Amino acid sequence: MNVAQIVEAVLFASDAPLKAEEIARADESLDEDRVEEALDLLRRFYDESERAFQVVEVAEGFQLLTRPDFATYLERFDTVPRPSRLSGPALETLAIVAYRQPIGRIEVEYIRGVSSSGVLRSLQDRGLIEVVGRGEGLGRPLLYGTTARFLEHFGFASLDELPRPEELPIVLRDRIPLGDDEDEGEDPGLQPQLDLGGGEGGE
Amino acid sequence: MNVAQIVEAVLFASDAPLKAEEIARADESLDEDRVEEALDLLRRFYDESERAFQVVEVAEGFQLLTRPDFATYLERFDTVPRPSRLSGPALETLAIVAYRQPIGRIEVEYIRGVSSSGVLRSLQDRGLIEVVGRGEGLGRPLLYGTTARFLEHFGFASLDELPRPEELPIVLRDRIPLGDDEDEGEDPGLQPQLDLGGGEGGE
Amino acid sequence: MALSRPTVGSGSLFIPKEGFLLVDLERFQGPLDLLLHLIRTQDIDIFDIPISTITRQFLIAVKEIDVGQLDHAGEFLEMAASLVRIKAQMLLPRPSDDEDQDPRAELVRRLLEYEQIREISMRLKAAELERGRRFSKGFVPPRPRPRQRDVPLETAWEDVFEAALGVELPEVHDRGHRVTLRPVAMEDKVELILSTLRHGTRVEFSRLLRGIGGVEARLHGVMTLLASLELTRRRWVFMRQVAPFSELWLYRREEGQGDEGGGAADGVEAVWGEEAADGAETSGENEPGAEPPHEETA
Repeated sequence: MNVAQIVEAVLFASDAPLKAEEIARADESLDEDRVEEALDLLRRFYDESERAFQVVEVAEGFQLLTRPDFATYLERFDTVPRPSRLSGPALETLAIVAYRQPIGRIEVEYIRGVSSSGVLRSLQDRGLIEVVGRGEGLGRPLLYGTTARFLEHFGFASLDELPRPEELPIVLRDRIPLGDDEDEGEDPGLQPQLDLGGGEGGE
Repeated sequence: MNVAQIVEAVLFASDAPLKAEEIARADESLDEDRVEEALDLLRRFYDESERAFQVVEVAEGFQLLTRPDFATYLERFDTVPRPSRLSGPALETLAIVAYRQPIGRIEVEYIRGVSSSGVLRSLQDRGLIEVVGRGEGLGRPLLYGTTARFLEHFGFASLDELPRPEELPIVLRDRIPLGDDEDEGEDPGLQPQLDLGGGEGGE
Repeated sequence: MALSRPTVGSGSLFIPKEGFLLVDLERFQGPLDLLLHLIRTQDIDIFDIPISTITRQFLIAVKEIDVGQLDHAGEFLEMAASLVRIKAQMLLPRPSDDEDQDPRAELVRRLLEYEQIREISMRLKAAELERGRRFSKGFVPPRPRPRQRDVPLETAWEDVFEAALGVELPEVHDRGHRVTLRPVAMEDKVELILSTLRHGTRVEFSRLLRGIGGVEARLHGVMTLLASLELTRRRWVFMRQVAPFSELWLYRREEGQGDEGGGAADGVEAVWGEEAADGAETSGENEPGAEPPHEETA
C-alpha cells in the first residue's frame, strides 16, 4: 500500500470532506505533509488520465467528485423517465384503495396484513392516489382515494365504472367492516406494524 | 467525452450497483454492449494503475468498491459508513428464503422450528426480502423472496453465487429416509428450489 | 432458575458427564438447534438416534427454561412433546421393519435440513464479512430525483383487477403478530385450570381449549397438557381417562389432599411455583388449598 492509494481509498469511501491531518490518521506512517504530497499526486494523475472525477478542495477539506462537465449525463441518467410497472404489493394496495375509498392506512394494513406506509407513499408519488380527507377517531388519520390521473390512466370516466363482479372478494365488494374494534380507532393487534410502518416510510 | 468516461462518471455518482442497460441511459450514443466494453476497459485500467477501488459485479449490476485490503485503514474513520451485520436468526431465515423462494412464513417456521414473523418483518423492513406473491390454500399466505439488496448485502453477483447444496458438507440426498410426511405434505428438501435461483440468474 | 440445577432426585435420569447440558438455552435459536447440539456433541449417528436418551437429555435441558423469559420456550416444549410421542411410537410394534415406517424419519429429515440451513447461514455470514471489507462511494452528491408522476406507467387495469380478486383478509394470527411472537405461557394455563376448578370439581381437557383454533391450537394443547401434568405432580389436580382417546378429565383435589412438600427438591417446582404464585396474587385469589409450595425468599 503506498500513501497515494491509502489517501485515495479514504477520500473515496468517506461520506464527508476530510482535512489532510484527518486523512493522516489512516496510518501511523502518515503525516499532513505526506498526505498533501499524495493529494497532489492523485490530482495530477486524475487530470492526465482524464478521469471523470477529481480531487476537490472545499472549506471542510478534500473530496472526490465528478467533474462538472459530466453533470448533463448524470442529470439525464437520473431523469430519463423509464416506463415502470407497479409491483405486486402496489397493485394490491391500489386495488384496496380503489374499492374501499376513502380508506386510512390502518385499514389498508389490516386487510393486507403487512405495513403499507411505503407503498402508499409510492402510489401517492406516482399520482395514482391522494389524501382525500381525514377520518374520525384517534389522530384523525389521513384517508386515501384515487386521483383523476388514476381514472385517466385506466380509462374510466368515473369511479362508478369500476367493475364490481360477484367474484370480487367480499371485503372489497360489500365493504364489510373490518374487525369489531373499528370504532376504537386502534387495533392493538396492529401495534407493531404501526411502529414499523413509520420506519418504512423514511427515505 | 468518451464512453469510458461517461460510464465512469455514472458509476462514480451512484451509491448502488447499476446494470449495464441502466448506465446506458446516460447518453443516446450508448447501448448495453458499448457500456460493457467500457466497463472492461475501466476494470483493466483500475487494476493496472493500482487504484484503491475496482469495478465489482454485484447484484446483477456494477459498482465501484474499494479493494478489501484497505479495510483496516478505512475502519478507523467515522466518516466511512460501517457495514451492517445481520443477527443469527436473520441469517438463518435469509438462508431459507434464498434457497426456497417463494416461501411462506409457515414453511420458514417449520424449517427453523421457531416462530419467525418478527424476523421476516425486519428483513422486509431492511429490504432484504420482499413479498413476491401469495400462495395457494387457506388465507392465501404471503410468499417471500430475496431482493437485489440481498445480493448487494452479501456481495453476490447473482443467486447463482450462493453455495449449491452439493457443495455443502451435509448431504441431504440419498440417505434420507423420506417417510410419510405426517402433516406437512410438501417438503422436498432444498434441491429443487435451487433451479429457481439458477433460472433467474439469466445468462 | 439458577437456584436448583437438575439434580433430579430420581436416579433414572441421565446425568451428563461433562455437564454440557448446563448451557445457556438462550444461545440456541430453537429446539432443532438444541437437538442437533445434543446429537453432534455426542457423536451420535443421526440416522439412528437413540431416541429415549436424546429425549431424556432434551427434557433435562428444557427444564432449565424459564418460560417467562425465553422467547421460544413454547417451541422447546412442543418439541419435547413430539419427542415423547416418537419415543412412544418406537415402543409400538411396527408392521414391517422398513425404514419408511421409522417414527424418527421426519425428525431426522428436519434435523438434516436444519443443519444444512445452518451451514448455509454460516457461509452467508462469511460472505457478509468479506463484503464488509469493501466500501462503496461514501459521498454521492444528491441530485433531483425524477418525478414519479412523470414516469410512464405500463400497468393495465387488468393487473389491478387481478390483484383485487386476490385480496383476502389475513387469518387472525397473521395480523396479530404478537400472538405468534409470544409463546403460550404455561403459567396462564395453570391459572386457567385452577380458576376453572374453583367453580367446579372437574373439567374436560377439551373445554380448556375451547375457542382456540388454527395454528395456535397445537401449542395451546401442549401447554395445557404440560400445565395439567405439572399440577398433577403437585397434587393440586388429578387426571382421569377411561379409555385411550376418550375425553380426559381434570379433577380438583379437595383441601387437605394437597401435598405440601410435593417434590419441592425438583428444579422445575421452584420455577413453576413462583409463577403460579404471581398469577394468584394478581388475580387476588389465594385459596388455602391452592397455596403453592414456595417460599417468598426467592
